[in-house]
Amino acid sequence: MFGFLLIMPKVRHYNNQKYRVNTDMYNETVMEHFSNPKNAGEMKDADAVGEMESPECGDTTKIYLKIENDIITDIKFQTLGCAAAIASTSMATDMVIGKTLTEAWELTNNEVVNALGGLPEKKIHCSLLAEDALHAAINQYRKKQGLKPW
Amino acid sequence: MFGFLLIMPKVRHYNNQKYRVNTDMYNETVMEHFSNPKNAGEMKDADAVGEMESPECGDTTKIYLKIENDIITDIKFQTLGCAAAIASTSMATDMVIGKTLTEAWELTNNEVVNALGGLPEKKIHCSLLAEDALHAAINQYRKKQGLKPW
Amino acid sequence: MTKSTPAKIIYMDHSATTPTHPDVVKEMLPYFTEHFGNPSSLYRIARESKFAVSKARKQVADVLGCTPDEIFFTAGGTESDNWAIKGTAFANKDRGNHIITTKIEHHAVLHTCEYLEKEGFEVTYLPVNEYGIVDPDVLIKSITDRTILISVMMANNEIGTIQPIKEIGEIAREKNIYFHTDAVQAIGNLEIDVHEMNIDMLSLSAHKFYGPKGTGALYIRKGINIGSFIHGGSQENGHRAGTENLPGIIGLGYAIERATQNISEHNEKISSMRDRLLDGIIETIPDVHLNGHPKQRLSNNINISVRGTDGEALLLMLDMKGVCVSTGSACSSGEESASHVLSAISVPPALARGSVRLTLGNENTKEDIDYVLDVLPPIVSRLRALSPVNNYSQ
Amino acid sequence: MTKSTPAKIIYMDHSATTPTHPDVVKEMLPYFTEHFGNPSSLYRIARESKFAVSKARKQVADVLGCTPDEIFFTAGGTESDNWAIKGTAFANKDRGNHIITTKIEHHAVLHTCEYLEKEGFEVTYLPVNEYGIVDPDVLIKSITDRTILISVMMANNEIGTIQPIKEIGEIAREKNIYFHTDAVQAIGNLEIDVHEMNIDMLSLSAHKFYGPKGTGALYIRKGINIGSFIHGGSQENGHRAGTENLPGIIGLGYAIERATQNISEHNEKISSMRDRLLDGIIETIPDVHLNGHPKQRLSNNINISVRGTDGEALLLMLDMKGVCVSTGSACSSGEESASHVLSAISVPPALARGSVRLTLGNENTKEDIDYVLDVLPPIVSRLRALSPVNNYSQ
Ligand SMILES: Cc1ncc(COP(=O)(O)O)c(C=O)c1O
Ligand SMILES: Cc1ncc(COP(=O)(O)O)c(C=O)c1O
Repeated sequence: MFGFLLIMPKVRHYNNQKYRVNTDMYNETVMEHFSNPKNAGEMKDADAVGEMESPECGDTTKIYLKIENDIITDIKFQTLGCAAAIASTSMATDMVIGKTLTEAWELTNNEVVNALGGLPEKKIHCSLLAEDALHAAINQYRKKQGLKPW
Repeated sequence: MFGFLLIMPKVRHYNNQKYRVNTDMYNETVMEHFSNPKNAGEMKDADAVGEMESPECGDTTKIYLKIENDIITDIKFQTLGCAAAIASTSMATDMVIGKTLTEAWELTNNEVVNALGGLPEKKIHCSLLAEDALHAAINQYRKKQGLKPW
Repeated sequence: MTKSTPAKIIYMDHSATTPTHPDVVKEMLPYFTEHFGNPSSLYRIARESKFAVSKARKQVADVLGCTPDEIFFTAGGTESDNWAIKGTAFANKDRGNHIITTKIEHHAVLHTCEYLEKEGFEVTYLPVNEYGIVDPDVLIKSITDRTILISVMMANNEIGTIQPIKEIGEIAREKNIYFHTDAVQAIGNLEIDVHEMNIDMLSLSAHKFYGPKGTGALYIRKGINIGSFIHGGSQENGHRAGTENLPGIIGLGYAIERATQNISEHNEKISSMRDRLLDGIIETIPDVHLNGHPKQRLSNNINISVRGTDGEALLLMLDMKGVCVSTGSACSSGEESASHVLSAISVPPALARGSVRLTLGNENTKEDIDYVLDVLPPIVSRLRALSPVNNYSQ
Repeated sequence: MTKSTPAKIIYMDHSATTPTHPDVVKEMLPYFTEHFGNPSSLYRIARESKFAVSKARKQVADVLGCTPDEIFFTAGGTESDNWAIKGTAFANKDRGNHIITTKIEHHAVLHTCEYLEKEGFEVTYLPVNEYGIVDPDVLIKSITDRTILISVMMANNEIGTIQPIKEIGEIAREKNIYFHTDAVQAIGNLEIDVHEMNIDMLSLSAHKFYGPKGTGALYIRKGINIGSFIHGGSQENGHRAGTENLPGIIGLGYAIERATQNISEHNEKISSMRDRLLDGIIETIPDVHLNGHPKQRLSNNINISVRGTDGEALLLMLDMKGVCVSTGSACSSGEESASHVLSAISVPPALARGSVRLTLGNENTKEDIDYVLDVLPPIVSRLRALSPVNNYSQ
């Protein structure tokens, strides 16, 4: 009945970036990624792993990468966190699979939030976790390769 | 439906006297005296007339007496005032008709209020008007008779 | 006579309160039992509650010409007035301690201002002219550099007088002073645009426009420096705590939409009935005086003084005939002295005591008017015959 | 999964709000459209409103063991708390400026006290033990000769802990300090006698016991020195202005009578369901911790921390299965940090984040319990499988 409100996004300024902000709760894309997350689970033989805990709410995200020729060929994640944290990590992992590490590094939480169709304002910070964990994993890989971390 | 509340009186202390105080509005006796007042009207050939205006609310009551052998044989009143003022004057006039002047003088607004089955607390003062106007009329008569006013 | 109940009730006291319209009740009902979730909760049935509140907020915003996040729901007009006045007074006391209002405000404003006087604020109560209208020049003269708030009602609840709100708003804006208006009696009767009228805060109450009792709203223009009045949970965007009166808010939203759909048509219909009633009264009853402005008044309001009678006695006798009216404001009926509004427009006490207010509403018909014109004159005659003071012009 | 709506809603969040009982709605209905008169008006239809309000006032008084003129209707528990605390604080500031409350009060009390701190009052927030219980000895030690008010809730809304109110009341009485209790969660669950318990003020809210949202009451013992909170008309014997929420008050009166008729029977029924649910959860899910006191708690309350999960995630997954629960107090769901109540009873943050509250009500059945015991364990497993932090005991 009021579904139109659920998915009504607004563009707002947040940390000097433009985000789509949902005025109320989670939209259907977010709920879909939360209840059926893509790439969820552990990866025993990962080439790189990055883990990040949010100082703000204790959300924790771990990202596992399989990398061939600088390309992310497989990705998995685990998250202890709210729906926003789970959904944005699910979306982020889905967006970087098949991408080069350079491309993956450039993915911002901004783009993830927009791909999700927006998040409630006070949940935006939860989407930083995926970006940070991904960066940690990529840098771990670079270090393993003897490269300077980005 | 809630008629029982209308006529639920309480005995309270007021100006050092016991009055029946209705917690809410007027009871049915008051409404009956208000809508069909006894002894209402002017009396052209009165033996005595007393008029009183309440300083508190501007209510005005005029009482006309017909007196034979010190007995009130007829009485009329006129009141500009609220239902409490009209009803208590109606009741008071009805209570003194046929009485001697001494007996009539002794009628208190206390007795009038109780005879009415009580008045709302903030309307008690309206009942003083009848007593005062009656006293004024009796004293006018006494003066006419060359007696000292009471 | 006392015990007989009249065949029909003719309600002519719509400024005291209105019946909740059955359609409004119907909109509210599901929110008691079915969609009862606490809007602060996160599960779906509660989100439905939240969205329903958002919809109501938009309905109010659309009527006032503001954005939904400038509307805050309250428990009624009185709370809205308290919040607006105390909330800005305390929040801005470093800027000044002077408040300007009028002598004819509702007690929700007046008693709040009197309270603030005890707390160290200074309040100017502007006089009004014989029609109950504030003079903008007098307002300008009363402004000092300590003035932080002007509160002038849009339309008076007793005599229906409409104030030059736009002009007052302009003055306030020019002087950089907050402007609050109590529009409780205005909704559904006057077209309102808070921007055009330079209104910073506006109080309204659902039960005056066929919505439920116990629900109101306060419009607060974005950027106004105002404190919370009720502290607690983070409802109403953190500005007014307390679990939302969900059915009440739904009812308010629906009622305000309903009441403002055809304001001019409504006013035409109501004022033509009102005029017929007033003309009829004046023709048939000698020495009746209209209180308030003959034209610049709410379309549904008649306030008359009937010399040689008592307002309460008139009211009770009309009630026996099934006609509901009031004497002065419903709120002050517990008081003995003449209404502060009638005093402010200099109605002599002897005349003021015989005052009644008849305020028409949607349910009233031409037959109701005829009926009142039938029963009122004999009641007046009867009371006048009972009165020892017969100095009215026959 | 997101879009599919479960066949049935199993509502287990009765501490957030309750549905208004259909019988209560039925009692309220005539007061919207038929008996709609403003209780302050003088004609008969309004007097009926007034009498109905009197009846409701007596219904509340009878439950608390006080007289009707000690009951004042408000717009809810939050307003009652605000009024009691601000009203006595400001009125008694010549006697002292110290207020004692607890760390686990509802925000309606806590944020009001924080506001008063800004206004120059000093507030002691008493600690509680691991079960959430206030120690009367600690209370005694915190009393100074500047203490004017003690406010301790009767039962906590998050963890259901019941306070030793009678003992606290005795201490307050002995020291001649006003004692307010927020009994919003207690009505219908605990037997209350304000005299026996030495309570000077008590807040309650209709929507917590199957009455309507947006109506509450404050009991104020005769003789208490307290100011008005909402200024205006002379409603509520001049102490709380604003046109009465007539249907709401009728609903509150009827609902409180209904909810308190068989408290012990109600508690027996509800607690046996609650115990079966709690035992079932603890048996089937490893590393679940009960928050609050095992016995000294409301009969309908379960508050558990499920290690390795997130409360919001649990809540949303349960919601997809049609089960409504909350994480922390409904009021503070907008906040990110762990609930202040769980912090006060020293639940470690990592555990507190996986907390949910299930509060049962009259409509819940044994089948509901079975259903929740069916759906909850796989949800926990799923979330734990998704979590990178697997340090819980299997
Ligand atoms: C002009 C005005 N302001 C404020 C109020 C108070 O509103 P409420 O009765 O909703 O508290 C009223 C009505 O009583 C009113 O007429
Ligand atoms: C203990 C407690 N106090 C106060 C309140 C506030 O009551 P209301 O929601 O009626 O404003 C609540 C409920 O939200 C509560 O649980």
